[in-house]
Amino acid sequence: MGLFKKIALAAVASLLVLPALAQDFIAGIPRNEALIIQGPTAQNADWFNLWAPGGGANANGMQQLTTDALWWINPEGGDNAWTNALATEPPIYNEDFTTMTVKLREGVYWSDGVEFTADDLVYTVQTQIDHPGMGWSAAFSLNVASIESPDRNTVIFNLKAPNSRFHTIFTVRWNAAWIMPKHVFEKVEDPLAYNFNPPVSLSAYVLNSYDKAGNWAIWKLRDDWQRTTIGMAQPTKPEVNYVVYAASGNPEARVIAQRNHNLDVINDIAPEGMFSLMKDNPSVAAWLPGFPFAHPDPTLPSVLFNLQKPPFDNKDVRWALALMIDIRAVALGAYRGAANISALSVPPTGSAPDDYFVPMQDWLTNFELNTGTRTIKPYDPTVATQLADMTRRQWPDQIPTDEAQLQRIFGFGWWKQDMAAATELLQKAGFTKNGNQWLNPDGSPFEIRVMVEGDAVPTLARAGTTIAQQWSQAGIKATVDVAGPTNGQRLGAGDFQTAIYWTVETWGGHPDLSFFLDSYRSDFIKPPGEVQPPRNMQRWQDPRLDALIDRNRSLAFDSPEVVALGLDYLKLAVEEMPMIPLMAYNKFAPFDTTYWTGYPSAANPYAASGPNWSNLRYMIVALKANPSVPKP
Amino acid sequence: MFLPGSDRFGGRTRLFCSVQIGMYMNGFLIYVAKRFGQFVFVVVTGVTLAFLIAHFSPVDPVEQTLSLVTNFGATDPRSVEILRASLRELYGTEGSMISQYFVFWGRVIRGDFGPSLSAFPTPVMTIISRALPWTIGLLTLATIISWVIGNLLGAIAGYFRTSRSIKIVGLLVMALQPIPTYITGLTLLIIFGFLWPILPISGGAQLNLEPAASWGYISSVIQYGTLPALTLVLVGMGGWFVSMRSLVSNIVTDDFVVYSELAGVPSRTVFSKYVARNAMLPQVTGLALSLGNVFGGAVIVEFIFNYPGIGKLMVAGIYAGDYSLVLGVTTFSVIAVATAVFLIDILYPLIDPRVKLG
Amino acid sequence: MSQVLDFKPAAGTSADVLTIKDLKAYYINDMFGVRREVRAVDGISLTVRRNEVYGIAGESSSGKTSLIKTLAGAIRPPMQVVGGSVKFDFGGKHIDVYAEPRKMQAARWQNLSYIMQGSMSVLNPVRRIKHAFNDFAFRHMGLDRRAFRQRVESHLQKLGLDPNVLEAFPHQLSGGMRQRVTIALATVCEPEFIIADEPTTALDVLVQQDVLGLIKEVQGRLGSSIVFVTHDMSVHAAITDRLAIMYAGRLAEEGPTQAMFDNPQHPYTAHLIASLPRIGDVSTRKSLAGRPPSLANPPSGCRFHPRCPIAIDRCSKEVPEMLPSAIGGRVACFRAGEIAVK
Amino acid sequence: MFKVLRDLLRYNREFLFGTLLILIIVAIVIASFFAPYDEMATYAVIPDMPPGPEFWLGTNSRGQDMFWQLAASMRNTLMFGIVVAVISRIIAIVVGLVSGYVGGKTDQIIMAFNDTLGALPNIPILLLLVFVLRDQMTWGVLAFTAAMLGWTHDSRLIRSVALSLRTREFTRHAAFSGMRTGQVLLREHLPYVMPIVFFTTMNNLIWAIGLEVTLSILGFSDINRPTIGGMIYWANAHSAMVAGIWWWIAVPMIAVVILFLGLFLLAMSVNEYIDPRSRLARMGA
Repeated sequence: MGLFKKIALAAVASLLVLPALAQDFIAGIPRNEALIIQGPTAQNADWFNLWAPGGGANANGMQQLTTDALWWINPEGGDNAWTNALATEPPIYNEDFTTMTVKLREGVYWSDGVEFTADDLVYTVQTQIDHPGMGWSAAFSLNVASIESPDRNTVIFNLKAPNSRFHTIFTVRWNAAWIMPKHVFEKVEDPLAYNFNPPVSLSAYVLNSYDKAGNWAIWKLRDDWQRTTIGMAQPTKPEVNYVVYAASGNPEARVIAQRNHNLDVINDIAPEGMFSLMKDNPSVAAWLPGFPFAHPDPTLPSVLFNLQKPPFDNKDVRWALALMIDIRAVALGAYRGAANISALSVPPTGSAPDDYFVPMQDWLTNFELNTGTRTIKPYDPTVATQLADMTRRQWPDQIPTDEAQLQRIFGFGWWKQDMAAATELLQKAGFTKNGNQWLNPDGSPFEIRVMVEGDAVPTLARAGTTIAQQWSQAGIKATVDVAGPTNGQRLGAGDFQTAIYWTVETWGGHPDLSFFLDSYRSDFIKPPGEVQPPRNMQRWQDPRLDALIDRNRSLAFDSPEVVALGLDYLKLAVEEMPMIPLMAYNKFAPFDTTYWTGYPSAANPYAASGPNWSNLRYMIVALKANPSVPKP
Repeated sequence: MFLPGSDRFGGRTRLFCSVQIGMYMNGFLIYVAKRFGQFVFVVVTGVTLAFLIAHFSPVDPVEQTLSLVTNFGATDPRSVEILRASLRELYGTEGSMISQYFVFWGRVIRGDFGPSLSAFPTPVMTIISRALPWTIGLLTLATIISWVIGNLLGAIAGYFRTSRSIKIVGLLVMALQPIPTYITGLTLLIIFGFLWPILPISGGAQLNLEPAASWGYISSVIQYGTLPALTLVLVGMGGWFVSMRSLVSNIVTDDFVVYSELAGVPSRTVFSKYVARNAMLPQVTGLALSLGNVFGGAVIVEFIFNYPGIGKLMVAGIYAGDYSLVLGVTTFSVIAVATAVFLIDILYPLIDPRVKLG
Repeated sequence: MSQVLDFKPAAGTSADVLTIKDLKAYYINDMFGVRREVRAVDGISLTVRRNEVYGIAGESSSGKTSLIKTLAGAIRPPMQVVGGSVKFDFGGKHIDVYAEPRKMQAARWQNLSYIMQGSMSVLNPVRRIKHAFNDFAFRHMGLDRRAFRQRVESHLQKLGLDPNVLEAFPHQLSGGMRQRVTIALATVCEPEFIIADEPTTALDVLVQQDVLGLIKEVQGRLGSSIVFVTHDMSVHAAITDRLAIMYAGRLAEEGPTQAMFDNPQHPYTAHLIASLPRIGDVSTRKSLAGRPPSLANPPSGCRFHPRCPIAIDRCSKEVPEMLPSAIGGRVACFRAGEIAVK
Repeated sequence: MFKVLRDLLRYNREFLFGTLLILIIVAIVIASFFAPYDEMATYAVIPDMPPGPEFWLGTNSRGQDMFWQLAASMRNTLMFGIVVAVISRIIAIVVGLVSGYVGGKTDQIIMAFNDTLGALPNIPILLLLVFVLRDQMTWGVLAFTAAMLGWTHDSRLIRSVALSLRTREFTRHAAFSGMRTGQVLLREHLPYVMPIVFFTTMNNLIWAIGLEVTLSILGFSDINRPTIGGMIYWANAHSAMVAGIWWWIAVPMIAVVILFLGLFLLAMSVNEYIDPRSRLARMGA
């Protein structure tokens, strides 16, 4: 059949032609001048107004590359965490924290050639106060009584009430109140409806081109990059001329893209993808050179209890559930052992190990828990070491043996799984056991639903299934609910029994806990059924906690007392167990060094890792072209 | 119009029926009106269904937006309260279900599905219209290719039953057909993206290319569309192959085919003008009926290959909890599929002169 | 009859157009493990002369349709020719149908055409009539498009058809009209040999008359030979010159039509003729006992013997040969001529 | 019936092959009832073991024996398909027979409704429902919904047969002899459409299982319940492909291909068997 043979031939021929058609990955831009970063698919690609609702999550390079704020905190910065950006010095508060004075930098220009001045800062605050829908409007309205600008470099905020943390609104960890270009927005009738397209940049990069469908956005180095705060701190011209944010598909597609050297920076992938890249691709670098490679984000995934729902209002039940968990299995299940576990209610990252974890070890080891029949010491300081030993079999030459180093990688200790103590605690709370099934005090079976978000955060979904299984084995029927996108809403509405999520998030680079703690005060707690504002999703209410929060509000940011207060909070959280802290959120963000070198790492933590973090800009200007780059 | 009978046969005009060319247009209008009625019925049912399902959603658009906005960074509880109040005002989810239903219809007719929550304040319709060309392009191309190849191979296989090579191809084509779209797509992705990486596996076109009628852009679109389209073609053509083969093997025994063969009409003409031409007709109707499923396949393919079309948009909307986007896409796809079916229906009389137009 | 009768057979060729020798064509079916041989044509020999109408009669499933399909070389699997030969002589152009398929293919429609049963469905439903003429006849005529069209139109007019039918689709024509179109289609190339397979069956009586008249007229005009197949004996009486009676895949009797009607030699022929209604006869026709035999498993000996009113022992054991009959034809019966028509 | 089956097995290679494939699946399903591990349990065995003598199909990264996972998944997935097929068959038969038998305006209205449902794109509607119901979307609800969407094509087929039965002699006889409509349909017509029902059941199973696989892979079903799609979902969640745990993806994929090919071959050969033309050829015309 001639016709048929022709068809078959054509099919084979077209297959052979395909490789010849292969195109450059980016049209019109030399690959060795571009850094390609995993971006989101931005459905509102032509919306660049960060200050209007929805714009706040604009993570396709807009807020990472073109914005600027007064101060920055590098979550991994240690002693050098603090950076004065648009401000020349840290905030100056008066005695009772009712005014804050800011000194601004000179010589910083917007990308359209207009100079940045105090007017921009005043305009940013005043405009948002005038337009309640804008992102930082409420924060400004609540705090700011008036603004003065005695000269072009000085702004004085008069506050409605004492607030020693007012400056944090202007301090970037992930984001902050970005400065608006007055000369652009003042010509606009409604700043809420303005798309700010093309955006004017206050930082070293400016928009080059973007895909209206939101699959990519390309930013290029400003010719006057030196007239930005990041440029001023930069001795030589940044070598990355173009930054490409490209939507890169599912985790496996990202791994494949990086293997093909078409994706330099991956934001997050599953641990398996990371391991596979690190094993097979010598060109890939990571935060840690060996296992577990991950960067621990300053967030604390935990088992959250809905404390307004019995029996989770009972501390003994919460403790019993904690003691039923074998954290090693959770770490293996969620992260294949690559977890940085934490028994304390702060993430074990940044400065926290030194500030909190080391000082707490003795207290934890001696901590006593009354099970109703006896007193036990539940803390096992060797859990992290055991975890290291378990993973060492698979990664023999990657795992260090030095205990201090291990603690930084795998965490310190955790609660030892203790079924006898858990049984006693449950019995103390009035529960009975029928065969292998626990019964509520009223005789009904004790069942728990564990809510996880699912695919968006796969490691936590895995942790949830592992924990549910452990509880089931201990005689409590536990089922996992995948809440998906309703996760946030259900957490807020209290529509859950237990959940795997984080309600503790810190600066990372600073011991101050106000980042989350301030919102834990009991006056924000809503009755059951009403929506709880972030972040106290477990609705933990305790007069001792309120006292701590009040004390913190009147402490200066850098006061040494901040750490002491933090320790008190941690002890309270251990005793009350309002949530079961599990581990840091370990983020797997591999870098491809084929084109660029000098990525941040644990050894050189000059910036946090992860492309949707705003301080990624410090990494981009620091990257060096790989001298052995393949010729295009 | 009557044909005059010849004298020789006594003018037996009763033998000759009228040639109804004059009736044609009128009948066509009635036919179109009927089809349009069906189209309206489908749209109304689908839109109502979508509204009802969405109406019972536990997802509160306001809370959804709030959680999207407050997902990152420091959030002051007091500021969230204020934001919530202003959002409630914006979305205006008040009124009885009936009035909301009519409001919804008003929106459907205006093509206004409100602002997307995950891409606030971009209107859902804008987002859909950006994704639409991709899906239409991919689906049209893949559907036509699979329809043509499937039918051609099926017709060949039905007409030339004894050829061994055609039997082998037929087996391959049929074996591919029942495999779920996802598995075919993933297999292609593994082969051409991972084991032998020669084709792009993610996206719709090369980076930094502006849509333009240039060869560079078009070739890029073709290249990026190859794997998604190939998946749809491989999955789609088996069905056409099977039904065409059985249609043809029935038609070859029909009198008019046997007659043309007896008459020594060249077999190429018999095959194309007699067999395939007639067997094609039910396949066109089948095409209209299958469009709904084809669209479902596109959802999966776009998801696998990160293709910037409607299907991926819908899945992304679900993952993002974007209530208005999901409702908008569903409603829109119901209307789009119904429209495509309607178009095929009214074009059908052009290829089948027998269609009962009355 | 008419002023257009001006065609005469070419002189100097043999008198037989078609010669069939011991033709055997079976349906061989091998489905789901059951191998079946259906002996639709089982050892038939006959000749058709120039310028005659040769009738083939028989009950349904007697194999008559299979026979004409086989002689037209129009069989497709599962039917196969397992023995014998079919040879045409078109004015000196000799074709052995199963030995020279290419030659046969070339002769189709030019020398040999076909009027098929079921006028409703023999025309391609989705194409206009003119396309049928183009497909079937154009390449044989050696004319350019315009001349061809004129030729077709004048041919249609001769047959009393308005040339406008060329623009019509088959479904827009009545049954009778379609059959006329088919006849026009079959005769436009003026072939030497026409096979007419039940051309009048599905038509009402008046139309039947009309069509028969038309066929007869065209045959007379062209001087062609026609093989006319129908189960309707009255049609045979009206149109055929010679008649062959088929029973269960074999010939029972062959002879001049008129003589056969007057004096049938085979009991089966006699039965067929007797079952014809006659004016003034009110007696009920006695129907033959039993059913036509299965061709897959035919009776031994004479295939008619289980139903034959005058069968003898020998009939079930030996197969009667076709031998010359008393009325100038041939007959396959041990008791030929022993039954009289009432 | 038994003879037909034997003939099909003996003489129709497609049917034989299809039956063998389905038997493999059935054996796996039966094996699931003898599983040594709880199908939900994780870390029951050493993770990431490639296929070998100890673990025939290997183990996955969640510490599950792939063989027993496959068995449980196949059982659950098949169960889903069968539930969908049974419900939608009942609807299709009732609608098809009634519409074809009653005819006239009723037939037109029923078929208009039928075609409307058929013209709705299934996947978007199902996704919307998944979006709305979330974790109330149990497999039962999903099966019911799928069944509601999956009968229209088949009821049209059945109707066309019923339409031709309507004018047959025995229908009139039955109607004259005072049988009620329901009885006529049940006793006289149903046996005629049974071969078609069988044929469409295979296709419907394929469709329903494909749907379940698709939704599970997207993560839109109960992830606690092992299913074929769920296996692929978990494999994707652990990046099994790039991590080199190829068997985690290959096993469910091959299993589903075996199942579908088996069903498809059965449907094909049965279709050929019941096709009137090939039947005629067999009986000898």
